[in-house]
Amino acid sequence: MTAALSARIRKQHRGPVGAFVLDLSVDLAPGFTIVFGPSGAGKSTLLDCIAGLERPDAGRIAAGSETLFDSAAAVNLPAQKRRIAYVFQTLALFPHLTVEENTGYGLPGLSTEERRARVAEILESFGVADLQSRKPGEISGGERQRVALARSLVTSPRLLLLDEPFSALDADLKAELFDDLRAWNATRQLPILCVTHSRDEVDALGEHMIVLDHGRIVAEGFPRDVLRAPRRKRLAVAAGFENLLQATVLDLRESDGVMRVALKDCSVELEVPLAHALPGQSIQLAIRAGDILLATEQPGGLSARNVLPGKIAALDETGAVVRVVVDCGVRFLVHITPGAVRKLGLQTGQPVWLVVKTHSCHFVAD
Amino acid sequence: MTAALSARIRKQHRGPVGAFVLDLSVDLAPGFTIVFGPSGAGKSTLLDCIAGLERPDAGRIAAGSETLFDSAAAVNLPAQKRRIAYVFQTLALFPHLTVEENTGYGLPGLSTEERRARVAEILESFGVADLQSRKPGEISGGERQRVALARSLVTSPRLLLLDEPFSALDADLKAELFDDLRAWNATRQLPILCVTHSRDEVDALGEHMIVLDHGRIVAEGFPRDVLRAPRRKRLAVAAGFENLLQATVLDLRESDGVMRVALKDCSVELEVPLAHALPGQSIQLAIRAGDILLATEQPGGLSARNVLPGKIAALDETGAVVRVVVDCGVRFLVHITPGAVRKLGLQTGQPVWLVVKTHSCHFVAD
Amino acid sequence: MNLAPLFLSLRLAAIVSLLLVAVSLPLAAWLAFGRWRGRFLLEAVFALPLVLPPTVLGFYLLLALGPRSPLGALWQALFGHGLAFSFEGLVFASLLYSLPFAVQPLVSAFRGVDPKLLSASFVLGASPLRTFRRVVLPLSYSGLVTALVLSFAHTLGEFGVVLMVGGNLPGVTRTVSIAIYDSVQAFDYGEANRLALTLLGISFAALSVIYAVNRRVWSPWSSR
Amino acid sequence: MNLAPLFLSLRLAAIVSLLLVAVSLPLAAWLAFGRWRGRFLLEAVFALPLVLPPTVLGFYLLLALGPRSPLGALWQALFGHGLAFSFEGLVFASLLYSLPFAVQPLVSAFRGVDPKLLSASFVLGASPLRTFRRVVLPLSYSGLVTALVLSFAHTLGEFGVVLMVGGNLPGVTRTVSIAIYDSVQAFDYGEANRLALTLLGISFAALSVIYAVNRRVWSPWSSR
Amino acid sequence: SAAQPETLSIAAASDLRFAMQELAARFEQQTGNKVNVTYGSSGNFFAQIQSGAPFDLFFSADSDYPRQLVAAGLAESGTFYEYAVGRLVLWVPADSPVDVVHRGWDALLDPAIRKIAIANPQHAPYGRAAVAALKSVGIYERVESKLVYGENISQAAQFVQSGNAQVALLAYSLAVSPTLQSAGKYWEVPAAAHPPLLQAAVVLRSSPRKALAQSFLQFLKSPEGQSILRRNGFTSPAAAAAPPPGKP
Ligand SMILES: Nc1ncnc2c1ncn2[C@@H]1O[C@H](COP(=O)(O)OP(=O)(O)OP(=O)(O)O)[C@@H](O)[C@H]1O
Ligand SMILES: Nc1ncnc2c1ncn2[C@@H]1O[C@H](COP(=O)(O)OP(=O)(O)OP(=O)(O)O)[C@@H](O)[C@H]1O
Ligand SMILES: [Mg+2]
Ligand SMILES: [Mg+2]
Repeated sequence: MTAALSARIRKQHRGPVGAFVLDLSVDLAPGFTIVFGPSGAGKSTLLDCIAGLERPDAGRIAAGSETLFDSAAAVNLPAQKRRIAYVFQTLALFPHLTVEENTGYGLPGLSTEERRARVAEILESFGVADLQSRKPGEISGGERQRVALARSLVTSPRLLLLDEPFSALDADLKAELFDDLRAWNATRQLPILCVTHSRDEVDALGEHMIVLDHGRIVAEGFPRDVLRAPRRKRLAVAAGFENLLQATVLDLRESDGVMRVALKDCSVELEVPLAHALPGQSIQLAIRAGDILLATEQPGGLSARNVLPGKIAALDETGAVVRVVVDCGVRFLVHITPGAVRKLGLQTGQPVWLVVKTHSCHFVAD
Repeated sequence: MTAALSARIRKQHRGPVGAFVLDLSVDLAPGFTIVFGPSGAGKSTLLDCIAGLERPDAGRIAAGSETLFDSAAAVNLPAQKRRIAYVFQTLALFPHLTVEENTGYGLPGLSTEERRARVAEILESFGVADLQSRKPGEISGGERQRVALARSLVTSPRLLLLDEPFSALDADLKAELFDDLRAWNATRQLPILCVTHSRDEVDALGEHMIVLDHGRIVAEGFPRDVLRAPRRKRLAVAAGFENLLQATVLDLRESDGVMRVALKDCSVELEVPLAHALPGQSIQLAIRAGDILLATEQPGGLSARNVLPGKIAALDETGAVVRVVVDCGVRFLVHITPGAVRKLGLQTGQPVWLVVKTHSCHFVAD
Repeated sequence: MNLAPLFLSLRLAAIVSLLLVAVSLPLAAWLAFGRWRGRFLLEAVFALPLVLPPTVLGFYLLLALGPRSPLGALWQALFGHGLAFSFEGLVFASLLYSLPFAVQPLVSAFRGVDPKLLSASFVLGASPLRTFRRVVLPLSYSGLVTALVLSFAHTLGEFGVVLMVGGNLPGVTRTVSIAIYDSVQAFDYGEANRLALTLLGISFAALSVIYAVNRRVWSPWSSR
Repeated sequence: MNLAPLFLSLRLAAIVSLLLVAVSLPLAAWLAFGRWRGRFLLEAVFALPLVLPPTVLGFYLLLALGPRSPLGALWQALFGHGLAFSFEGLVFASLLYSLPFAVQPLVSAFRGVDPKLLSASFVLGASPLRTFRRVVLPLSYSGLVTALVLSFAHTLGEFGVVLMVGGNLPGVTRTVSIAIYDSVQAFDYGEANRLALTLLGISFAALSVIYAVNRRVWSPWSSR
Repeated sequence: SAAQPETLSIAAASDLRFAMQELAARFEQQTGNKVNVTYGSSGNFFAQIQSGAPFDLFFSADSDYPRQLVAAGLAESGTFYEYAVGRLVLWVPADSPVDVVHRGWDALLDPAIRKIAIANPQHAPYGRAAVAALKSVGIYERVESKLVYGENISQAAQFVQSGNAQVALLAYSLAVSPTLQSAGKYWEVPAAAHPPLLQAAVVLRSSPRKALAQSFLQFLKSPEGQSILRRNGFTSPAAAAAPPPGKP
């Protein structure tokens, strides 16, 4: 099967200092693909190249069987012929047109009535129907974002590119729009490339995910697999693994699918998932602060294999999440709720036990 | 003590259809105040009024002992005299100036050397030092956001207004910037008004929080209290309380600080926190899907008082969070991890028990 | 006071400024967005008619439009009369002379349109032409007004070229500026003042209306 | 070929266009951003010099600058010679006549600046003046070039006003456009052509350089 | 004037251009002074002189303007001098098929003549004279629709030179000028056909060089000056004052 979108792209931005190079190859199936990656990774550049707004230095981009760009064959379909809907990070609503006119802009072929009906319908479903006669300068940031989405979706594209389309929306609206988008695409089965920084959005939308860093793809796959087993340190940090630990492999227990490792500079040992590693090899582990349990008495009879005694070194209660630093020889950051702090009567200096599930330990390559 | 910022504002936007009215009064202490609320609630309008970019129809705004605006006394200090730093939702970087020039724009009084030093320092701490000679058109969305932040912070304001300043940033960068901002304000003790839609940001930054809806303040206080006990249904949904339940008060146990309620249309009873309510009165409860535990065997010896037997009605594994619908007479939405699903071997139709802590139950007024 | 020259002038200025804008729109669009890297040279060429004294430009035009030039001969063959000393000739000459006033403001307005909006239009499937009509042009409204006003006023006031090419024929090529000039030369200051005041009054009224409308119209940018 | 008139003209055009831009900047800023609601009327007034035939405008100016007018008398008292028939008089008259070419493009460029950027500047503590210098002006660069080019070229080519107010005095007020005109009047087409070609060549070179630089300069908007 | 050489500033009607070049050159040679001549329309000079134009001498294309200047006290009354009478010619390019030299007025009615160029009769003396002449010979109505009007006689000549008009009514002084003489043929319009085009000069009261101006006028009146004028197509007023032949 030919991929719904296949792109091989090399594109260099020449800046006054150094150069940024996007260099990757992706094949996309219909449905959502999340593009994830730190700021400046090249996500918008990738979308610009696919949409035809930036011209790659080399490569080939094809939608189904149609070639959109091919540096070797000197093919370069102009943006307006690509039938790709693109919601820019900067939105780029037309300042002189009303919300209604903006939304109907991509529907020049229709009769006035039909256009109105389709525009009204989509504005309604995005909750901005009553703004239809306002100009973009007279609506709020989140409203602008919804209008930009509506303007793109109302056309009949063969591909949808969304550059952080929900960043200015509250949780509720987001959830609603996700559902709308899913329903919209259920019949269409378009490939949708969606850039986001938000874990929520990844969770809600992700069927497939590619992770960019420094212009290259550093991970690709199901969101939970990609995010749970980050392969790179920069990504691990970006995805919120607060605890990064150096360790040495002790022994492998292949039948259990686990291995034991010793943390560096202390006597702590952990049971972690099996990996392609040899005893004595140095590895790096990542553990999310929210995945660590904290107990005031030594817990027993648990399925969790890693129980580490330690002492509370610091307690930061300023936010809705309490950040506890526990010293077990190495320092761990643990996130717990204020209720737990109260109930357990936690205080600095108090001895505690940390419980870490085997599968909460992830490997990081750097 | 006079508040660091006190504002009484009435401001009407006259649109072609209907009118939006901002009408509120706030007093702010030094430190972070989160402005939360759905899209179109009036958050940006509030900030515009404080900064002097919009002229309120009536009211009074004072910073410490200085009056910035007073409709009664016909005082209206122009924006450039207010010494308020404001990061716009649209950023508004100067397109013709480099990153360095943009950042130094608010420092005209300094010597070239000193300006350079201060600009370099803040750009460094925001991780955009190597972009200093680029124009805003040549950097990424997140980089632009950081430059806009740097440009505002480098001046010496008496008040900081931030309109979704982190929306285009990844988790790691955000966390870093939060720390930077906290450190920056540790010595200065300025009031900082920060608009956001993101629970992460609320958790990380919030010391105080006001919640806007339809131009009015609907809640105010510590973020966790405000978000945990939403007073309004719209807000409850916006803050992500997936389970909204009708219930009737059965009896009050004031000594324990709890009361028992019966859920409507079923035989389920819950122990919930005490409220100003009378037996027989109808109330509405909100429970977060992530706050509910799920067990495959009836759990015993727990501090949690509410254990409800039920059956799995649906299991949605498409995201990184598994959404389980459990029928206990009423249907509950429960969020659990894919690992838990695997480990517990969950399947539709399987009998399960839900564990709900008393303090996970919140009241909602509508 | 003989008002015929005034009406003639108004007709000429209206025709010329409208034609001028019609001609300048594609030209300015090409100068602003075209691909050829040397087009700034043409931009300079279009401004050149301005630097010649009008009468001299008129003289060269007279040669170019005369029966001995290919253009003049062709015109003569097609329409049976020469281009010189005709209203059409005036229109042609004024077009050429006032061209920079229409082209320049348009080019600079077109260049000011945010390219991101052009991208947005293309991505929505709009052709370059549609993009020009629906995005570039309305956002250049103020430049368009400047182009219209300058070319209209300049055509009204022009007299060197018009006199030379038109031959000052009453009812055909005697514009109000020539009429005022003639009155001044004949020391008929009364008539000159009356004509000048009428012209100024009408122009003032027209310009005020244009500017007032221009002011009302949406500002291209958000008000916030 | 006598080059003195050419140098005189270049000097005049340079002085006039620079002065004109200096005068027009505050004027255009006020027209674009001022508070008075009736300022569109003044905008119309500034365009009016255009609609009068240059010679007639020159004639009225002659009256206004002559020794019998208060302005002329004052000048005479201050500087010992009249304003009419002097280089200063030419400068003054050309300023007035070319004003619309400088004001109009500037106003329309200023109006095109995104008000959000003005807000950003104010919020960063910049005064209106600083905001004008650092934000409005650089973002109106293209309009500024248009203003300079149109007023420079128009002053070079202007001849009616200059002839009337200046009196065609060799070395003092005989500009190159008058010199070319004179040569044509004397049927000395060789001299006229030589002068005209030289003028066109110089103008073309100057304008090309201006436009080339204008092209290079950053576009006001992001390139993405 | 043994003192410093001075510069004489003269405002002269356009039709004097070629005569004045010779006159000025000779005068400069003889006296060692410099002469700056500005050519233009007499009407403009009249207006400019009223506004203080710094000329020493004014050579008008008619005698009214100098007379009015004298009356207004702007010119020295004693210096008023009618220096010449202008003559009209019918002028066609050398390659014209119309034999104007022999046919005279009749040539204007030739179908090959589609446009007749004259100076604007509203303010140009030669234009006024042209219309008067056409009327006096009774063909004005028949040619009126063919007339095109130049700002002055030079423009009228250019209308013809560019091929857009076929014949012009010009000043004799232009027709015999070095450039036009070889380029065209002409027929002299009888002096009686129109009121005499009396041209007068006057020294301006504001002139700081009245003596020098006077000496230029003296030079003009000298036989050498007179012969230069005649060679350039101007008759002397004395000759014109004699009753025209044919009139009783
Ligand atoms: N026109 C340009 N010239 C030079 N460098 C550029 C240009 N545009 C982008 N870059 C650089 O290329 C890199 C990738 O930019 P891009 O906008 O694709 O990042 P991104 O992944 O979308 O980031 P963000 O999440 O912050 O929007 C950045 O480091 C940016 O500074
Ligand atoms: N100039 C205007 N004219 C009319 N209505 C306006 C104008 N500006 C804003 N509004 C309306 O006022 C309301 C509040 O706008 P505001 O920008 O303050 O919302 P917000 O809380 O910042 O929303 P968001 O989170 O989406 O940015 C919105 O409904 C908006 O449509
Ligand atoms: Mg981006
Ligand atoms: Mg907002």
